[in-house]
Amino acid sequence: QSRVLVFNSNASDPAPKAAFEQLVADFEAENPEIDVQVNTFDHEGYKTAIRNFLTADAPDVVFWFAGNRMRPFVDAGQFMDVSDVWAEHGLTDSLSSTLSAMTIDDKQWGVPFTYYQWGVYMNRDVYAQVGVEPADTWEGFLANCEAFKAAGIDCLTTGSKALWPVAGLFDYLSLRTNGYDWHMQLTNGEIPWTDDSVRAVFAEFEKVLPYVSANHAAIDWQDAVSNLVQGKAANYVMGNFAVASFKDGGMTDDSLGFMSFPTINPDIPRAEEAPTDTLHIPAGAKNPDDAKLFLAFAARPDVQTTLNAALGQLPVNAEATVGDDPFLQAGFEMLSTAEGGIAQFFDRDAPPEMAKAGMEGFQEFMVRPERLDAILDRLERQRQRVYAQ
Amino acid sequence: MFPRPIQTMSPAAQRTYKIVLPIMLILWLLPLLGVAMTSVRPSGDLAAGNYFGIPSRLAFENYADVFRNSPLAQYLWNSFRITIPVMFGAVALSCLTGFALAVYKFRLSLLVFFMFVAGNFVPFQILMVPVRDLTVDLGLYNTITGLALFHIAFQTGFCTLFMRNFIKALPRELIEAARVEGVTEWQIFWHIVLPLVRPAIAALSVLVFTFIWNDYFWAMVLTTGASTQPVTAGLNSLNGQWIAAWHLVSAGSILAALPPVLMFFMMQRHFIAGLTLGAVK
Amino acid sequence: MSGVQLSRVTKDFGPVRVIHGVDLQVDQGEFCVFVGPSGCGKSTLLRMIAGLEETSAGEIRIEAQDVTHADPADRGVAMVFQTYALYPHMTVAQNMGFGLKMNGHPKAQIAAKVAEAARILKLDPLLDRKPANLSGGQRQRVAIGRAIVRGPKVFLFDEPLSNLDAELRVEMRAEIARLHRELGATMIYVTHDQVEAMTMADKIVVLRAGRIEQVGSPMRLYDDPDNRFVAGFIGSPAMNFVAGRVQGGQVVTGAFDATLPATSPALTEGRAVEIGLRPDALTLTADGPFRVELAENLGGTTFAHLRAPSGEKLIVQTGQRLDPAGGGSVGLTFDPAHAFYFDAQTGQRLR
Amino acid sequence: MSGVQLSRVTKDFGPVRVIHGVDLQVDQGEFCVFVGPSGCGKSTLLRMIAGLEETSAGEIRIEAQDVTHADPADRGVAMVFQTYALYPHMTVAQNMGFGLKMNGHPKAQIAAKVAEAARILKLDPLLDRKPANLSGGQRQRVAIGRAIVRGPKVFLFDEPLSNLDAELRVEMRAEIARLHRELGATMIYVTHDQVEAMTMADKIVVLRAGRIEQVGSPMRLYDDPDNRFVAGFIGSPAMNFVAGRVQGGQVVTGAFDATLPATSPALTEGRAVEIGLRPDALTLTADGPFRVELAENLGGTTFAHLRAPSGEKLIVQTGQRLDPAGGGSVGLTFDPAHAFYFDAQTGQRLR
Amino acid sequence: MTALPHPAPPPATVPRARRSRRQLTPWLFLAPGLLMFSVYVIIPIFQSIWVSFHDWDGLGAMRWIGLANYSELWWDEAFYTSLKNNIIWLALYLLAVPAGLMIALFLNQTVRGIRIYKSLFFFPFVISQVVVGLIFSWFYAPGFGLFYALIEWVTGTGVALLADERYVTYGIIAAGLWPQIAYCMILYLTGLNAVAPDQIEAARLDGAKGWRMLWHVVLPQLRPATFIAVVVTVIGALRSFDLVSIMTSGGPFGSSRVLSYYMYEQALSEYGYRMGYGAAIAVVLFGIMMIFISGFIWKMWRDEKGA
Ligand SMILES: Nc1ncnc2c1ncn2[C@@H]1O[C@H](COP(=O)(O)OP(=O)(O)OP(=O)(O)O)[C@@H](O)[C@H]1O
Ligand SMILES: Nc1ncnc2c1ncn2[C@@H]1O[C@H](COP(=O)(O)OP(=O)(O)OP(=O)(O)O)[C@@H](O)[C@H]1O
Ligand SMILES: [Mg+2]
Ligand SMILES: [Mg+2]
Repeated sequence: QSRVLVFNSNASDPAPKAAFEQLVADFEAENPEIDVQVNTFDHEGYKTAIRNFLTADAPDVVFWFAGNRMRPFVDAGQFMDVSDVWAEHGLTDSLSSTLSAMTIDDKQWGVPFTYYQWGVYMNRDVYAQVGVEPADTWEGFLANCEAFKAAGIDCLTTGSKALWPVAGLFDYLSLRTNGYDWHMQLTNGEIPWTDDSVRAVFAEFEKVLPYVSANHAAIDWQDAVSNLVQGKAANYVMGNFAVASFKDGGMTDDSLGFMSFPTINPDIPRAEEAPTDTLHIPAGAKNPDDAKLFLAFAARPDVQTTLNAALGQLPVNAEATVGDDPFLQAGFEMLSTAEGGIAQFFDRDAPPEMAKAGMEGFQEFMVRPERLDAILDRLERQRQRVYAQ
Repeated sequence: MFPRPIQTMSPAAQRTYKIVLPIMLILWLLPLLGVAMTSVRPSGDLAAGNYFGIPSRLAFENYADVFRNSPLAQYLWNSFRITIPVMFGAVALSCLTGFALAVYKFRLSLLVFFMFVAGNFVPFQILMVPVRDLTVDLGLYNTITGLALFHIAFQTGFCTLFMRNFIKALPRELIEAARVEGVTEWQIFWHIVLPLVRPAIAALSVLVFTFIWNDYFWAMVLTTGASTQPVTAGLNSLNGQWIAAWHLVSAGSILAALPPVLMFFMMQRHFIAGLTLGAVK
Repeated sequence: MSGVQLSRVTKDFGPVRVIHGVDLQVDQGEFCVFVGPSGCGKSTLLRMIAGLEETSAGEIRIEAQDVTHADPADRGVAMVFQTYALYPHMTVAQNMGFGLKMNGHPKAQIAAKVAEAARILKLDPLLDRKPANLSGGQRQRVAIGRAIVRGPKVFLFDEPLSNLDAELRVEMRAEIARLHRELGATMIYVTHDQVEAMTMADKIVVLRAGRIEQVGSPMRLYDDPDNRFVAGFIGSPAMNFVAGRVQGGQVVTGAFDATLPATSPALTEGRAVEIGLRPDALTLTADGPFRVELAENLGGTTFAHLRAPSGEKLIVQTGQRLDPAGGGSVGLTFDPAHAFYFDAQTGQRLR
Repeated sequence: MSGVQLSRVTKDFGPVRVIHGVDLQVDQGEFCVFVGPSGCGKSTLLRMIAGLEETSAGEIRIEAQDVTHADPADRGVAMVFQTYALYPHMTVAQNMGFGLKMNGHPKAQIAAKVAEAARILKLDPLLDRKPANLSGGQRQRVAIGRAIVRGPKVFLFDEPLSNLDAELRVEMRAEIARLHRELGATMIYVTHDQVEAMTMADKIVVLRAGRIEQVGSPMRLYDDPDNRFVAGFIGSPAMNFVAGRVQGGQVVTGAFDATLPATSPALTEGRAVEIGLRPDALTLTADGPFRVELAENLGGTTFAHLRAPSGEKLIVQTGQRLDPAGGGSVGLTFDPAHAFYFDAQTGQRLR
Repeated sequence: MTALPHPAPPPATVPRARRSRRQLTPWLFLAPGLLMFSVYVIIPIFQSIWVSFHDWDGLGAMRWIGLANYSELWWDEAFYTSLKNNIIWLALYLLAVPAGLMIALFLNQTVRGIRIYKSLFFFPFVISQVVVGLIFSWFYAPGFGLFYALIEWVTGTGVALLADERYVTYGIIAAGLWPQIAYCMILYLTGLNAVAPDQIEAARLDGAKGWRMLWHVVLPQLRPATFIAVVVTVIGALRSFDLVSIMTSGGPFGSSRVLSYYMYEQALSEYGYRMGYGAAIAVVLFGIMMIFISGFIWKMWRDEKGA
């Protein structure tokens, strides 16, 4: 009699889907008595579906995100405490980089299996065409922008129709202006949005606005990829998952460049942004023992190595090996040397409602910078409401 | 201008009318024609910036691509699996309710009738939270059954309004004549009323088909994922995947629009009768 | 007692009473016609007998059985509607057999009964047609056939001919009369057509505002009306009425210079009366005080509209032709025996 | 020449000709009635005069002016429709004033004319009502009022009374006749009601299948019809026809055993004829070969339906009362001078 | 022949059971439909109102907070943006009524092939709003959209309609008007069929022509069609969700939100599971709609009484 383990996944795109199938196959090979049943959901639909299946028909393992994104489920008692798995397998050491993101009330609520860096992706051909070099300071970056503008090229592109791309931009401006700790305080609701320190971030933000692609609010992040690919834009602040799209568009390891977001305040230790994807056990799981086995399995360095090679992302386990893709390597290098800290992402660090309001504010600011005061007032009110609960 | 048939106007006016007519039509359907054209444009044309010119060739493979690279076929199939049972269910229920409300005089008759009518008009957003909950509780969340059950219930409001008014317009004497002859109420319903409201049933079926096929909101609320979502919701998620692939979006849109359009063409008379008789959506 | 018997039958629609305690006996095999002005309750009364309207109070008996609250189906009645009420989706044969079929009669028996009814009504060649393909008269015949098939004790007709054109009406009138003779069944028939009532009825019931004004044979009502209402209602053109008063054992009226003998003991001295004179009871004479206002020459007959010196209007039926535009003066004579007297207040006949 | 004049007027609906070259003169101030069987083209002809239907060929003159292709509004005609065609959203006053308003008359003038028309038609208390709140007769009066207000040269009526009940019809008939006298306007009136035609018309036009059969005064058509069609159409109950043949200077018929003198030179030896006898020209005698099939006693008058030995049916109007169920045999006499003779083939009158 | 024999003699009086059964009959016919409708429509309305007094994320327990959701709405700018947009929707959507009338008048002729023309004009109505939204997104797409190109050609610079808070709502409404005009057109076309020809003829004799004929005689007769067209248009405008969701998801920065979308966003979207707050928005929308529903019911009630 075999034991059944139900796993709900959001890996609807072909590459991740294959990666997870492999993961499951490997797990079953090691545990022949366990039968893993995978339910694959549409990537976007998963975000709403999880609410329902957690309460109505809980599986044994679910996919989710670290940080504040998992907080509502933890608070509602829908996720199981998996501190014992962490303790048993020494994960506090091997997964130390994400320990804080996985911890609420001193307990761990899931196991991270992958993450990926954000940073500045650039079109080297455009740089060459305009005759400038990538700059690692903010002044240098803005000076380059001036040059690109003169050449009729968007210095920085993005597609903010879905809002979240601009959150990456804001996160970096914030991390570079006020540092990681401050950024965490901000996303934890400890700093008023009307504070001067916040304005300082937006002051830097405003400097780059003239060089951002017009109509960014009308397009999706994939459209902005085309801008970069077609040489209409020079830089794109994005997550590493976009590399596949850049390459699909015809860019190569040579023409596509990557760097860490430029320094604004040199006194501040460099922090980076790297969202983490995680696995959790629902409180209502029918087979929690095998689920814990599965989580422990997914935390193992060798497993993470294989899985992330297939995903094209970075393993969380410090003992795992990073794939040899140059962008992955660069990202791994960048993250492992980030002394300032590693942020998840605005919508994982801040509670969902704040995240939504914030991202809308960022987008509005990019279109109408003159409304900054009104936007900050609004965000402050939202902060007071959201964190009060 | 209305009361004046064009035939009584000058030949020049008649000729102008006949020329303006197709021009108006083309302008009116311009967005649709544009999309239809895009749907057969090879992706190469789009990449080369040929958005409006003559397509370099007719790329019907776009349609094949849509089926090959996406679960559109599944979505379409889901749509049928939802729409057709709802069509039967809602029409059947409303024949019963419409009969009861049209034929019997009882104290609450008007009240019940207005309840159906008002329910049909409510912004369905107000139903969203409880209905979603109910569906989750019934274990029907993300199932075709769950979505169909709701649609049947909700459409019953409109369909009752429609059937009741139609049955009410039948001569009362037909029913009285049958009663005098000792025909039971159920027999009256089955042997007399149902055969006589066949045109209404046809009209209603076409309408319900279109309404349900085109529903998007409830599909978003009660289903997730390709195994259950109808083509409207499916198209939305595909739209997320097909960024910048307008030829595929267009082909998908055309495919999603086809069944109700065909239905309309085949059942035009019933459709229009339904709209104007029921007069409400 | 057989036939149909209504005792103090009352009908209220909500707060409105439309039938005020009607007593009526329709004998077995009789042809009874309800007439009366529009809205007087003819249809309501008929539908109460059929069981299509609840009876508010009183009792209805059919062939001695109390059916006041019985289901329409259990009363042994059949009804023919003004609109025919044929089932449009069934053939003539199916229409006629439907009631029997629903009540579980065997097929062979239904076929036999339908064939018999079709024979009586000469519907055989139409049995497979749908009502839409029949003329108005044929439809009405099918409706009657449907009634016959069930062999009811009582036939009820609600203005069955009013949707037919004049010619067909005459024909169907004869048909129904013949049927009545053949079947010998009790029939109750609502109409507002003078001619139908006069020519078909064994017994006419004149209703007004939910009350029976008079019951009797057509000629009885014509010759001997109980009150001014019945006198004015029966007969066309309607009876002329002029005001009069009993003076010195004579009835005096301003309309004529003649006085009339007070033939009845009810004509007590000083009583105000109305004198009723039928248009065909009056004869024109050469000279007199009546101004001819209008003459309607219909060929064989002329209706002269006269104005009496007292200002009252009179219509006279005559064989003479007159100038249509009127003009001139004429005299009038009549046999005093043809005059009717009514109480001016109550309208009761003074016999 | 004034009045309305039609010359060789023709109307085709596509390939179908429904009016076949009609010539007609309606004099100024005349009341002209069109009668004829349903579908004969009465309404079409009227609508051509109104300008609501194009005239295919021929010429229409109103008060000497050629209006054949003029706009309806420019012809100086007003029309009263069978369905009244009142604007349901306007009050009575607005309905009546609408035409003047459309033609830019000043408000005060409109009000004055509406008031005048309302006075004539006794509509004053209704001026602020909507048509939905009026009875049928009132609506018809408003429709007439609307026509009057515009002071047209010619009034056109298309079966204006056919939607009214019998009583109202009589009343409105008198109303229109009075109006005609008061206004002195030319009126053309379509009806299929015998009585209306006979009593209202100065001139009756009998149409059949788009052709005029005879034109003349009502009594002229009754007394001296040109052909069997007109003879059968005018008069109610219709004229009885029996087949006959001229033999030896006498007209012989199987229906009667009597022979009739051949009074006209057209009655040539051996000719097959139809003999026309009006029901009121026949008198019943005690004994004879005619079987009484049915008798309709209407009170003053009785119509006896007889069957001749030859099988032909005859209706006789009599003052006697007969048994409604018929039965028995009677004889018939009549004044030979009242017999009409028609050619059996062509139906032409043989004078 | 004589009367045919009648089946079994009826009982002398009617048993009471039969009469009460007769009263029960309509309820038996109503039962299934009424049950479904109550469970899925009527009861949820009250549940929604109940939920709107709570704080609830759909996972944990509901927490009673009284009117707090409503007082928050009172201060919520996004709510006012949505409300304002709803009013713009309502006002502009009503243009579909005269526009539909104009097209109907234009098409109300009998020339060859007019039937085909009429049905082609009707096309947009049968197409799903999702498809309409995609079609218009394509139409407006910056860079190559037909509309964008047209504006660029006329003014020199293109307008990314859906990214510009000033125009975005109008852009979506234009998309919504397209099928709605088609709907009104069909209502008017059938209405025109029913216009009493004798009234038109009477008006011709009265000398009414052209616009005056339309205004004084034809339009009043089209009142039922107009009424229905207004009702469905108002309801369509207040229910508008699909287009907003497909074309902009309420963006840019929430400027094209309408109440129905905002409600969905608050209650079910990725970033918010505020069921109580969403319910409160729905209740407000319901309140607004009730004004129109009551009007409709009132008219129906009057008609029923009149009938
Ligand atoms: N269902 C009803 N509710 C209320 N009142 C009614 C109803 N049916 C009939 N009445 C009223 O009852 C009265 C009698 O109506 P009924 O139909 O019996 O008249 P009628 O004599 O048949 O008239 P007609 O000759 O016009 O057919 C009328 O005043 C009518 O308004
Ligand atoms: N618009 C039309 N198209 C084709 N044929 C028509 C049209 N109008 C009338 N007709 C035909 O013309 C003939 C005369 O019609 P018209 O209406 O004038 O008859 P009518 O004498 O008024 O009949 P009724 O007494 O029934 O009113 C009929 O045969 C009719 O079918
Ligand atoms: Mg009646
Ligand atoms: Mg006519």
